[in-house]
Amino acid sequence: MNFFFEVLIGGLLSGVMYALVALGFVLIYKASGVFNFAQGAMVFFAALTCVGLSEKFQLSMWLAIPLTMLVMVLLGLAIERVVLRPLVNQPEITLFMATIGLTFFIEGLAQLLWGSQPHKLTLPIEDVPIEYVMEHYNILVSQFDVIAALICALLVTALALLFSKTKIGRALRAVADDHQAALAVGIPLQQIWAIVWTVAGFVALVAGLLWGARNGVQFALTFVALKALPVLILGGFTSVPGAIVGGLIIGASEKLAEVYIGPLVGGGIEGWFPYVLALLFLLVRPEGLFGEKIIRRI
Amino acid sequence: MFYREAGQFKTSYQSDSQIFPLRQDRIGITILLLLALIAVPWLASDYAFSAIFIPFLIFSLAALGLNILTGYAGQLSLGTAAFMAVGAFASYNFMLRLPGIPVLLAFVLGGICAALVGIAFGLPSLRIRGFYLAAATLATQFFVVWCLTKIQWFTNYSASGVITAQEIVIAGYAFNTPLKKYLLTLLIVAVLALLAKNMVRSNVGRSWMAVRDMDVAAEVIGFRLMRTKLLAFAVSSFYCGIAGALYAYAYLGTVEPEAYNLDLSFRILFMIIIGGVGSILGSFLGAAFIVLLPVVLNLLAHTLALPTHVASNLELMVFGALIIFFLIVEPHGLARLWQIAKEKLRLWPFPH
Amino acid sequence: DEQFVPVLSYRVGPYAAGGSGFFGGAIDYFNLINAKGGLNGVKISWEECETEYNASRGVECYERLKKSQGGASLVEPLSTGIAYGILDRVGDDKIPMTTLGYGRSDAANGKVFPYIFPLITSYWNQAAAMTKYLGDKAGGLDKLKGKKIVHLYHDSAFGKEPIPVLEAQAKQYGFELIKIPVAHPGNEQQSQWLQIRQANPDFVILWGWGVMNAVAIKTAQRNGYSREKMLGVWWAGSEEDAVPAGDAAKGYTAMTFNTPGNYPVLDEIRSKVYAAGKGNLSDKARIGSVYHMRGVTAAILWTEAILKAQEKFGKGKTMSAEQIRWGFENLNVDEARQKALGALNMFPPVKTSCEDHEGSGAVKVQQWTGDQWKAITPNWITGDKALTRAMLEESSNKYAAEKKITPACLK
Amino acid sequence: MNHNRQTGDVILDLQGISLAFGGVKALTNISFNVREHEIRAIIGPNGAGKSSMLNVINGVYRPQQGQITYRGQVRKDMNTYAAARSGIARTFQNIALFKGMSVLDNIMTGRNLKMHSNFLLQALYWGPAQKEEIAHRHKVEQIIDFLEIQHIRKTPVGRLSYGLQKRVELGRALAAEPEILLLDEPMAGMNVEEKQDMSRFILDVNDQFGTTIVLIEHDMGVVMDISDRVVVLDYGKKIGDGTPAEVLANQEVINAYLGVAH
Amino acid sequence: MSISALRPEATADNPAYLSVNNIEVIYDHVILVLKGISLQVPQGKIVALLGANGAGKSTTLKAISTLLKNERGDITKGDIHFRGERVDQLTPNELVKRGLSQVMEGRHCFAHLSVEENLLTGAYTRHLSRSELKAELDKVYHYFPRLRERRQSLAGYTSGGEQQMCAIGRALMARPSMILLDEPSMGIAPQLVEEIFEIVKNLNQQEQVSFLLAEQNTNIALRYADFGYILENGRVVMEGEAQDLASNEDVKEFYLGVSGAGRKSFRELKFYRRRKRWLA
Ligand SMILES: Nc1ncnc2c1ncn2[C@@H]1O[C@H](COP(=O)(O)OP(=O)(O)OP(=O)(O)O)[C@@H](O)[C@H]1O
Ligand SMILES: Nc1ncnc2c1ncn2[C@@H]1O[C@H](COP(=O)(O)OP(=O)(O)OP(=O)(O)O)[C@@H](O)[C@H]1O
Ligand SMILES: [Mg+2]
Ligand SMILES: [Mg+2]
Repeated sequence: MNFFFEVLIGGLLSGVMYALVALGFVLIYKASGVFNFAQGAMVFFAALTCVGLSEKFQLSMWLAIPLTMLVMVLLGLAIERVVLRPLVNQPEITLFMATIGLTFFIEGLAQLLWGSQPHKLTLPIEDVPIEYVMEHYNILVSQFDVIAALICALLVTALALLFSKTKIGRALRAVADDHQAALAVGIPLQQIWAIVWTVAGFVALVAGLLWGARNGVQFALTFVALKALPVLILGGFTSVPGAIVGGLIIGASEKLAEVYIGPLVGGGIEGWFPYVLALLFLLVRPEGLFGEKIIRRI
Repeated sequence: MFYREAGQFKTSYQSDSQIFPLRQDRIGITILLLLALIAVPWLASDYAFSAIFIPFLIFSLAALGLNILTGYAGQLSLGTAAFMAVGAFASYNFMLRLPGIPVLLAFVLGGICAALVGIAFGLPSLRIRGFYLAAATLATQFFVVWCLTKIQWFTNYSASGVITAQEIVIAGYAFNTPLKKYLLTLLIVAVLALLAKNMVRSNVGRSWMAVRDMDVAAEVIGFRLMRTKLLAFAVSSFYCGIAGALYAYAYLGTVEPEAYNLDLSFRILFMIIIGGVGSILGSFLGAAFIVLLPVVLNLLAHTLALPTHVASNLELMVFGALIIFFLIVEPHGLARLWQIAKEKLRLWPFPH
Repeated sequence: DEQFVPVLSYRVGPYAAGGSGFFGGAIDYFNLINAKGGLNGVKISWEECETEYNASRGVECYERLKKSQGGASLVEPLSTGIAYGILDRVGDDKIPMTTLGYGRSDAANGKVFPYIFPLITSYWNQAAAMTKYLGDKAGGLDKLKGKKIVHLYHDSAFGKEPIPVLEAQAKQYGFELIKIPVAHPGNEQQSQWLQIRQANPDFVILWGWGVMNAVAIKTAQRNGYSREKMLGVWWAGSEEDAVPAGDAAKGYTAMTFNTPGNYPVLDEIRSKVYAAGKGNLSDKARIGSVYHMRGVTAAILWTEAILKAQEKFGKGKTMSAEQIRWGFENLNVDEARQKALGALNMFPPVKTSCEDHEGSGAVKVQQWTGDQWKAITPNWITGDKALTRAMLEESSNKYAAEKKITPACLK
Repeated sequence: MNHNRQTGDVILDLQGISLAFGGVKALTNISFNVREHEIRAIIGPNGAGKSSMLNVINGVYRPQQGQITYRGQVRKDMNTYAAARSGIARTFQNIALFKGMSVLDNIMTGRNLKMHSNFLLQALYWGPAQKEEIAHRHKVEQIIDFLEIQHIRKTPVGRLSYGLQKRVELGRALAAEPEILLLDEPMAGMNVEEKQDMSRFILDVNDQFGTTIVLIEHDMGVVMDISDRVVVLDYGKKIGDGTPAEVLANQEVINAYLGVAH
Repeated sequence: MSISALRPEATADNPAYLSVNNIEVIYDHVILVLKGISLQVPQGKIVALLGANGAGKSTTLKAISTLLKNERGDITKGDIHFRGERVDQLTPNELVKRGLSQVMEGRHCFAHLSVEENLLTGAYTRHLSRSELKAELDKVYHYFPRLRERRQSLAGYTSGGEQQMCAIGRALMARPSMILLDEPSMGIAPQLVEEIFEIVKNLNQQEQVSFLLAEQNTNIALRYADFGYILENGRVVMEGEAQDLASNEDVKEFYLGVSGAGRKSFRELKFYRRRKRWLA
């Protein structure tokens, strides 16, 4: 039974880490109806820039992080100016494709600037089991993951408030619905997008730092996006809380499945299990748990 | 004024519904086919066949398959490579387990297997749409590749998990040189492209497009969503399956399931988006673009004599930037660009 | 006169770090040879082509470069997918292909795969050597009885390749083999390591690739599993695998077919190549790193094959690929020769023949000290070669039957 | 009223239809019928439930209560496909054309139910498939002529102006040669001249093919002139039903809909 | 009387002045739609834009509000001035801030926002306090009581007419000094049409809002407008004071549906009208 809980808790905490990446997607999707494939690359770029800055110029992390944030702001502005602005009112798939182009660009840029070597990233949080829990319940809970979960919860709350309580939030949703109409009522699409991409950059930085500390800062950070996708579809592309809930569900069930079903079928099912789970789930709710209802009225 | 339709009156609907109603187009395509069949084999080198033309044709076919599903029927899919894998591994097993079976039949059977898998994974599309569906098709991608690595029967228990495609022999004639493989591929692709073109200009094609553009209205008009969508999945996967088989048989020779990974799916997706979503021609243009661009960039980078790691990363960046550039110039792809060029030519030298 | 070598490298993407190290090493060695006047006067020329570790692009690169500049002498794609993609082609084109430490293990049978050279060692021999090492560590192979060994592997053909060897040995020596796959790319392994913690094995074999390695080490730490008891494959034993894991990697052990350390040949590269501004690595500190040294090793074996061919077919002449193939098949880089090259003990002595395209099968174990690798087995170790030889025969003969090849040695 | 054709028996009968979306009652206990060959108008203020009514008739919405009798067959609700099969075609208030297809293709889709060759034959584009395609093309060209949209035949409909799109949509519905044609504000966004043409089309269809027409329209001139009977809805309830003259005189209708008497 | 003499001239003391000078619009690089359109809207006036389907009314409006770019349309010639400033290169947001907003054809409500949220987005460019916002909302609800009833529903689920009201209400929330209205009466019940035009008149008279409206309901448009332009095939073929237009024989015949013999029943027209147009 202990083992079960261990797996469950481990899964839930991993799920939070997935949710962190998924958040970036949600932000941009919500604000522009764009599925931002480049989110993974942004996570990588942010983490690498941060580490690169601190290694190359011998900066402390506390300096490197704000500097990186500055870089991410610039990146967000540039993306808005060069990529998104000319593509207003284009079909979703075109924008999606553009973000794939962006992915290549960012990946190339990151490695051009900082080289292709993996780096280590040490945050002042150690990745060890929490002793108290270990001793008293004999359940392994990683201290790092718990802190990550807290950070994530903080982000989610902030973003959820941003979306539901402010004028900007409403404007973002309007933009996602109809670019043309949003422009017609005077919503400054360019500013909005710049803001959103900057915030997404920030989320990417947070995700990059936490994932980077966990797995090392290397190209494979871009792959964490693959973990975020099932979370997204399960939680709904448009919902900030959905990302969290989806993350928890996916994280827990994927770990349980790997441990309890995996051995029966030869294992290694973590790659596809979350997708299949999310898919089955979608059959019941085609817009995910908390996604906006798909309106089809004629 | 080169491109004028003036003076070409259609006297019957039959002639108006030809594949290429304009004489210039008809002449153009004939010349192109003749070039491909006669001039290319004369002029091109083995390198061109085995590294450019063959993969170009195969990717075109896969892109065509995806275009049927995504471009025509509007179901965004990221599982193309999985269907290709099914086609390849099924063909391999048919050839292996039914000795003496004609190769082309094995390909077709492989394609049919892919179509069946396509139908199975297409079922969710009845409820799920858009990016939700796209993300869900990733399930296909990962699941199929996982199955092929896990179930050793598919790879005939080869220790390294790879299959080695059998030689292509048709009626005692072995297609064993790049040129012969090229010709075979060309023929298969040409025939399938023709069939696809026919499909999209008749009722099936219209049913796909109707479902793509507005499924509720399509239903009201009397298209059956389930049938239409599943047919699109089946046909598309069939095409991808054949492409996958050719990828193994006419191109790589020895393949592991991993060769049909997500990257490949994405490459095919780029092709149709760059080429033109919902355009047969676009599938070819897109494939050419994605096959040739890295080669050109690579050559360029080397003539510039940049340090290699800089060159490689720049290549990647330029590739990404070019994708964005083309989308901005023409979101509907190269095929649309070509069409606009034609329309301009029609007016030329007058501006409008 | 020049000897042309196509370089199918990858310097972008997830495996760029390894690619740039390996191919950087090879090119550094080429530059060194050329700086010293070439191979009996024959200079080496090369051209790079970016494959992105992608089979299709690799094939294009191969086809593009195989005929350029007088024809390719040999190829080495350092990618299983590309190696498979050009497996048939190199046979048709009669160009030897080396696959150092990857690819088909059974290609060591030169009668079936005359053009393929999995030089030094293959996965099967590695697996056998691992058992041998773990046995030694436990105090003898017989002490493995009742022990638990986890095989934590990349869930792909690569990770599954050693399973037949490990299973055979588990049966033979009576240890329990627990196989735990990790789905690609392996950036999350909590469930696997919880299982491992549960099983509490004596050793964990880490048969990983890419990001999976660093994550495994990290996750081992968080689950409180000793890194000393982890033994990685040589694709899980580079700086690129240990560094990102940070402090967690201290004490982690891995296989290698190079002995970490410094060698005269590396010094020469520093003094003759980098000093002249011709170094290929952008970061000089990486000279002598695992991948770099592996690249230098590869280049040494390639040039030795060319020299061997020159001995037979004419010194100071450009060799054809055919002739170089012969050179590969008759390699003999013994300790004396290594010493002459300034690479004594850098890699195991290699002696090939038609039956044995591998030429060695010996490996070492190294340990990460926190900032570098240190060899912890003084001598080269080999596992049960009789076992692997039998498997190799069986597998390659099956391939021959499928492809309708009559196994035979080429002249 | 000079009408060439006598209206016939009741072809479609709706009894006690109620439809609600969550709290919103779109339709409450509505009953009315449609006779063969007649032009039946539905009018009412915005949000009265007119479009919902059409959606119920052809099965897009399922009413919570009520029954539909179509040609003597009773059903609780329709489904869209069955409705299309049994000869009900329609146009939509918010244009629902297939945006990526040409005008010609759009109208051709209307004939889909009449095409029977299987998809393999279509892929080969050969024999019966080709013949069929061309035969239907003839029909469609007639409709195109009829609607005077020859010049835009090959234009993608996404590029057309609003009014032209409305016309294409009518063409698509006509192509199905329906028994009942449901038109949801077919003349919105047209000027008088165009409305005159459109009215003429509708009358001609009704005359020549005997098509029964159910029409929603806000232009009272048109409604009064061309319809045989009118139903008036308000807040989901039926407040009037009868000939145009009767409805026009109904005080409740004047209050709810017309405002000042016309 | 010469029509051009009637054309209102630009003067320095006429700031809210919109003038479109000889613009040419091409879609998709090849489809020439507007072939040199010029028109003026004086401050505080209502100007109607009339014309058959496909004449180019909506395109003209979109050109003015700079929404054209996003539909791959380009203004290749001519210029547009608003309050003496050239505006064809501005972003729509800047235009709205300067007081020009548009109600697009085909409603374009934000489907996933509730009706009230839709209205609130209309006030995006203004910085209003909560109570001011509420007052503005109430004003719109006062105009369109139906919207108040449906305020909580997602706009995507509301009826066609409700969406049209929502779109108009949304534009009003920006409190513009000039509104471009594209077919405001489309899909609106008759008595409400009158009301909408009354609202237009009210705003015009009380708050000096200028209007440029594309309208198919010529009758009512000319009744409320001060001035009218008639478009045909991308060209202005006729312009003049609204009353003059309304009494012009051709206009009567083609746009008002009354010929010499008075209004004809729709049923009585026996032929399609192979019309002879003013071909420019
Ligand atoms: N996005 C577009 N691409 C290409 N052509 C277009 C596009 N939008 C409109 N057109 C063409 O421009 C012309 C004018 O269209 P516009 O929408 O301005 O007409 P309109 O006067 O508003 O007509 P309606 O009364 O029907 O709304 C039409 O012929 C139409 O086909
Ligand atoms: N799918 C739906 N979900 C929720 N409410 C709906 C839905 N469909 C219609 N309604 C509501 O039902 C009522 C009737 O709508 P309907 O579209 O039938 O009106 P209508 O009479 O056609 O009005 P209009 O003349 O404005 O088009 C409206 O208040 C609308 O908001
Ligand atoms: Mg309605
Ligand atoms: Mg219009």
